[in-house]
Amino acid sequence: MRSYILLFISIALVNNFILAKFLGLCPFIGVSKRRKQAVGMGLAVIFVMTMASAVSWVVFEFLLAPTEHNLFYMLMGAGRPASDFDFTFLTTIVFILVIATLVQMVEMFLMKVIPPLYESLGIYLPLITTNCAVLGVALLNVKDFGIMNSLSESFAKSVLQGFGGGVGFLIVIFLMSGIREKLEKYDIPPALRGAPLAFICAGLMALAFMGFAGMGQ
Amino acid sequence: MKTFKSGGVHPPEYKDLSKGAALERMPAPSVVVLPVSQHTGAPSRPVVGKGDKVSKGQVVAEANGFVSVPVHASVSGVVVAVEQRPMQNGAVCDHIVIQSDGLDNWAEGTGVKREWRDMGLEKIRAAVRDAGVVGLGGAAFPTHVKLSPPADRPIDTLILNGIECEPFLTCDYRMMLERARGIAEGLRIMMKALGVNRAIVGVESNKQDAFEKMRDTVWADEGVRIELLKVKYPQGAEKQLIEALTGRQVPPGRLPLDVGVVVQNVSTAYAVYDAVVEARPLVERPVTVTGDGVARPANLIVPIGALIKDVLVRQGLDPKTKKVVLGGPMMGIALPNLDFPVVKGTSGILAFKKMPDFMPGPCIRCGRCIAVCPLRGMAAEMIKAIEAGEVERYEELHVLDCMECGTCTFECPSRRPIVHYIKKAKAEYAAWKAKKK
Amino acid sequence: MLPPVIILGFLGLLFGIGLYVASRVFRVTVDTRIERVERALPGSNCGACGLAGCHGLAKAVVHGSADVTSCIPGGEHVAHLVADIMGVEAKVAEKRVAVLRCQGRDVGDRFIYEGIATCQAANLMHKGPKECIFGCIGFGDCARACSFDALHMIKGFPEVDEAKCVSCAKCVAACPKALFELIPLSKLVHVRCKSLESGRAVRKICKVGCIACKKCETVCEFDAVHVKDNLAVFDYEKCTSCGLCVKECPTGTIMSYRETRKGLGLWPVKNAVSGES
Amino acid sequence: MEGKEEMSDTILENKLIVGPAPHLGTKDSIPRIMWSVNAALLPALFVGFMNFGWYAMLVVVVSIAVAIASEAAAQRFRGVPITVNDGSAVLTGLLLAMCLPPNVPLYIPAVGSAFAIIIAKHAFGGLGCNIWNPALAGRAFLLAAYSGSIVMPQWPILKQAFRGSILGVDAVTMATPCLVLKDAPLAFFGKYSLGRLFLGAIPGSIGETSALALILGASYLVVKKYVNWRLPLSYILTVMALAALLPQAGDSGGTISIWAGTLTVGAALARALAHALSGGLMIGAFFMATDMVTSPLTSKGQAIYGAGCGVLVALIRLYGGYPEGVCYSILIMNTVVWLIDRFTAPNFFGAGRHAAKNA
Repeated sequence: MRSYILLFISIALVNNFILAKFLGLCPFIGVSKRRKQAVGMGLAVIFVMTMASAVSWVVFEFLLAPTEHNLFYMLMGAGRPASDFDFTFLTTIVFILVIATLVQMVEMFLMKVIPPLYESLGIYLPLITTNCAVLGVALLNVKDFGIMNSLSESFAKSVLQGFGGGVGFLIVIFLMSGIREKLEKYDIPPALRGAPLAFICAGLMALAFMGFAGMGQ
Repeated sequence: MKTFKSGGVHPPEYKDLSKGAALERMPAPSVVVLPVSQHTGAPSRPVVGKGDKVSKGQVVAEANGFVSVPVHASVSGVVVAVEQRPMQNGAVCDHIVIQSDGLDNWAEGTGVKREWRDMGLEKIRAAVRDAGVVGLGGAAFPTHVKLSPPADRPIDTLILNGIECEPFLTCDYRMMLERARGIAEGLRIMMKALGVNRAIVGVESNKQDAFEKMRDTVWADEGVRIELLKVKYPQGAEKQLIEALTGRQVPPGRLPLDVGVVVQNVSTAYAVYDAVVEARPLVERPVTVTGDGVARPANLIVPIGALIKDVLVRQGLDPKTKKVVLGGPMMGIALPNLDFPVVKGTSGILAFKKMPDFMPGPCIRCGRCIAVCPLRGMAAEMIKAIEAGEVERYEELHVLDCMECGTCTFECPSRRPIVHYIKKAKAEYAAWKAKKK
Repeated sequence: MLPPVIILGFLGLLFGIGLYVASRVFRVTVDTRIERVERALPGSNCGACGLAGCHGLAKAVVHGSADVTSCIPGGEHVAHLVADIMGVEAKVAEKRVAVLRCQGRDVGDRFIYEGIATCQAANLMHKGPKECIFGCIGFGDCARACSFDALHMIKGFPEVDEAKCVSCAKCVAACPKALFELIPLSKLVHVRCKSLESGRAVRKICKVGCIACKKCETVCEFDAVHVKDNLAVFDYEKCTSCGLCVKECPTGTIMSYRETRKGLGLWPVKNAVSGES
Repeated sequence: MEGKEEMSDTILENKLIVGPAPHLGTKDSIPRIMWSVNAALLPALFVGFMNFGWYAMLVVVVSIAVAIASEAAAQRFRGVPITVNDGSAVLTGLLLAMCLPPNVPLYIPAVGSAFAIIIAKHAFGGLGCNIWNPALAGRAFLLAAYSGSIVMPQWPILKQAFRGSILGVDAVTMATPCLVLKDAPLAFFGKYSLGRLFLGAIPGSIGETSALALILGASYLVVKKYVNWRLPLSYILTVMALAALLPQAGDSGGTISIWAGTLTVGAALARALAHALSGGLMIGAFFMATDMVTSPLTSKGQAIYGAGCGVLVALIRLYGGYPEGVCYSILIMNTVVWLIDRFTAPNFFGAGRHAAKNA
């Protein structure tokens, strides 16, 4: 149980997707102008990353990875060793397919069930589809917890990494939106208004969050 | 010693400039200009025209509506003109200009002594209203309205405000020293008019002799107690005084009578005594004339309507004066020229030669304006919202409940004109609200 | 070689069907015209139409609660675009332009002003530092309010760039002296003063102010100008921009915009009296 | 009314000044505040000179000079009046230099203070607009960019030329107290005594060594009300409390903590004091965290902010990757200041709890 908490803290704060891994920067800069939108975006990312981690783990474990419970090994692998059925070279393309479908579903679901959230987030959902954080978490899951002895542990850790990554995204985008709302009122040099200053803030925030480096090992 | 809980500043007092000068009656000036809206409430209607002869104390403009008081001639003479002119707060209204004939004879019916103890409640309130008595502390709210609270709001305490926390001003101090008896009599009259048996007199501890003088004149009355309060600006503000003396806090947007209290200034008490017992209308008031631009600082009893120019020239105005302020330095209004008259709400005329420079710098978020605000408002946040023009946030930030006492601007190390921003915001909000309806 | 093909093919098929089912289950009818109208609007969210930005106006137009021509900055061009999308005819009001009712560039000061350098704030201090309490204070609130770069402070005094002005009325709201008025472009002659002071008082403080000499009133053949409270006021219905009063006005308060507007090619108006355009 | 106009003009020589109330002002001003804080740093600077000799002072001078030059350049570029003499640039340069090792090559403070002034301050709009403390942003930037010469575990204290300074610091290379506390907490008191820690005869950055000098300077600021005592107090107390209570990995495996019985209460207190007096905590708590621009507005907010910084320092020092967590803890808390301000707004007069009592 303790290792799960440490994993959660380390993925949410220590190697945060935005500030340490520098993934998912375009929605981070694009959506962090208003606090309400930022929180909405953060929640959507948490939902998508968690779902993506779960689905991508299942697809990887049962279709791509050269393990006993690989579907093809079970069907056709009578005499041959499991390692013949190693389709991990397909991982990236399959994951993109999975995530795109997932986000499409989320967009339809939101439009139907929570129109106001869709109203404020409408254009950003396609942004999440191509969001490198979501694809990143899926690939990282595979790299860190791909092939482990106990299936349940690997699944739990992957989903937790997805969820933790989403929470980290929400924390940082929420803080950034508060700062950017405050900065709107200042006399910022014209050349830096808008995104340039957002990048400077992100840089300084990344410098600050370097303090968490090495924690939770 | 009691004081209000949060905030407050200690500006230098500068009171010793005019502290020693005894009350001195100023002779009737040659011209008197009487605006019709010298009080909070509906402006009164002029009843005299060009060329009419008026005697001192005669009604020249009658009250219109309940929250309004008549205006009386402060000199005898001939009405020279009734014309529209700008007031010191920028509003434009009718001004009655009277050329004095130097005789100073009172209108008949004034000055006949009356015994207030056998006058009924209504008679006292009518006498106060007909004499045109308003709050002399600066708000100039018609006193008879305060003395007749609505039935559903019981009043249990009358507070007499002898704080005078504004720097430079010493007229209330001299009134307490020299006219304590009249003030005490006025206090008893007001207690009767309000039907209240508990009164507290508040005096700041930098006026020790005035405190003793008042204590000796009122200790005999049962139900009246006198308190010495710490020297802290704005101790004399209504809400702060009520919190200091009774611990009750007047909610934002509400009046003292909502917490069962009425606050009156000491000079107002004397004016009530003058009106009810001496049957003399409010035609003169104590004014402190001081500042480094005045040769002979003094506490004058000035006829209402006398021009600022005449008063200042009489006390020796230095031509190098850079700024003339009506009222106290913390809340007073700077005048563009000297042709404004002394009105019922004028408690001080200040002439300054040396002025601190007011070049505003950036806000460095030091938080001092928040620490000193007696109403615990967030001045730094207010300015940010006002500069960004977010009118819808003004209500939530209580911009509209600010009493513009000036402590935040006084305390700001970066000289930012916070009160000016708030004044602008209030005007902006009124226009926005009107447009929204 | 076979399994990769199966994997991708199978997954593609599975997700395709899934998405189809989802799109059936989560069907929401959205009027696509709202987006198309919004794209046609200028998108500056100036609020001149009285609605919450261009998206608000698009929704109102589609729901019929706002007229197709209600986007003022968009003017004729946008009105036609929106009308086509909605399939209705666009009755476009005449283009209007902001006119500044003051020329008091070099009016002196009554006092030295120390406070916030905005017209709104200065106006609270005895109606502003200028000798003329009706005239322009010159701190540039209007120029800051204009989001179409049509108003600039030149040597401390506002200048309207009529080519760029889209009559969104932001300057009208920003000026505490209410010196801006939106007047149709076809009207070429305007009184550049708003002072109600007596002629004698105006002559002392401003060389280009209206001194209520009533010459314009007498010379006007169309009874279009009257002097009320010491100020010449135009009745734009009757005024034919003939310019007779411009020559009569001794202080040059009444100005003709014919040359400047012709120069900008904005509106070649035929002069009703002299016939030259 | 015209008749009277002329008369009143002859009385006054010049036009009257009209401005908004109030017409008085405190004698305080931004330059006065900034220069007071600069002055309050002098004792610590003097100890830095005693400890680390002339070279350290050269680092300080370079840092301040570049800070002033870049502020002037940035302000001319932005087209705003140049306000270099208000002391804020000097303060940033001084603070940055004081948290750098004494033997750092000169281009390091130059780059650091240029970054601090131009990026961390003027990119946001000049004095009063920056979210992060410029000096600390500069230090974090240097730490990230030139970690080789700054975070050297064994900070060489003295060049050969300055061997044997007055305070008896003579070891050429000696681990800083922070490092010992992190890697070998049990062996700490063998090397350093609390007395030396307090006086400042220890290796470390130029201005952070002597707790005594820093407290002296800070008390001057607290008296003049430029620093709210709640912030440093809650900061230091939180660090001491957590240092005493939280378990820490021992020198050779196992954990040191009161709960595990491997640490007596007395030793825990000593360790708490050691943590408080070592590293940059003193200069961080009194001068960096209390920077008015980047700290919360209300005193309640400042107490929370201080506690937050304290928690982060403890976490970083005990479990994190760096021996010294002060710089990062303040930068992280700067990010959250806007949130603290939002929740610590005081109740308006008569609108909060009191309203119920007498409404």
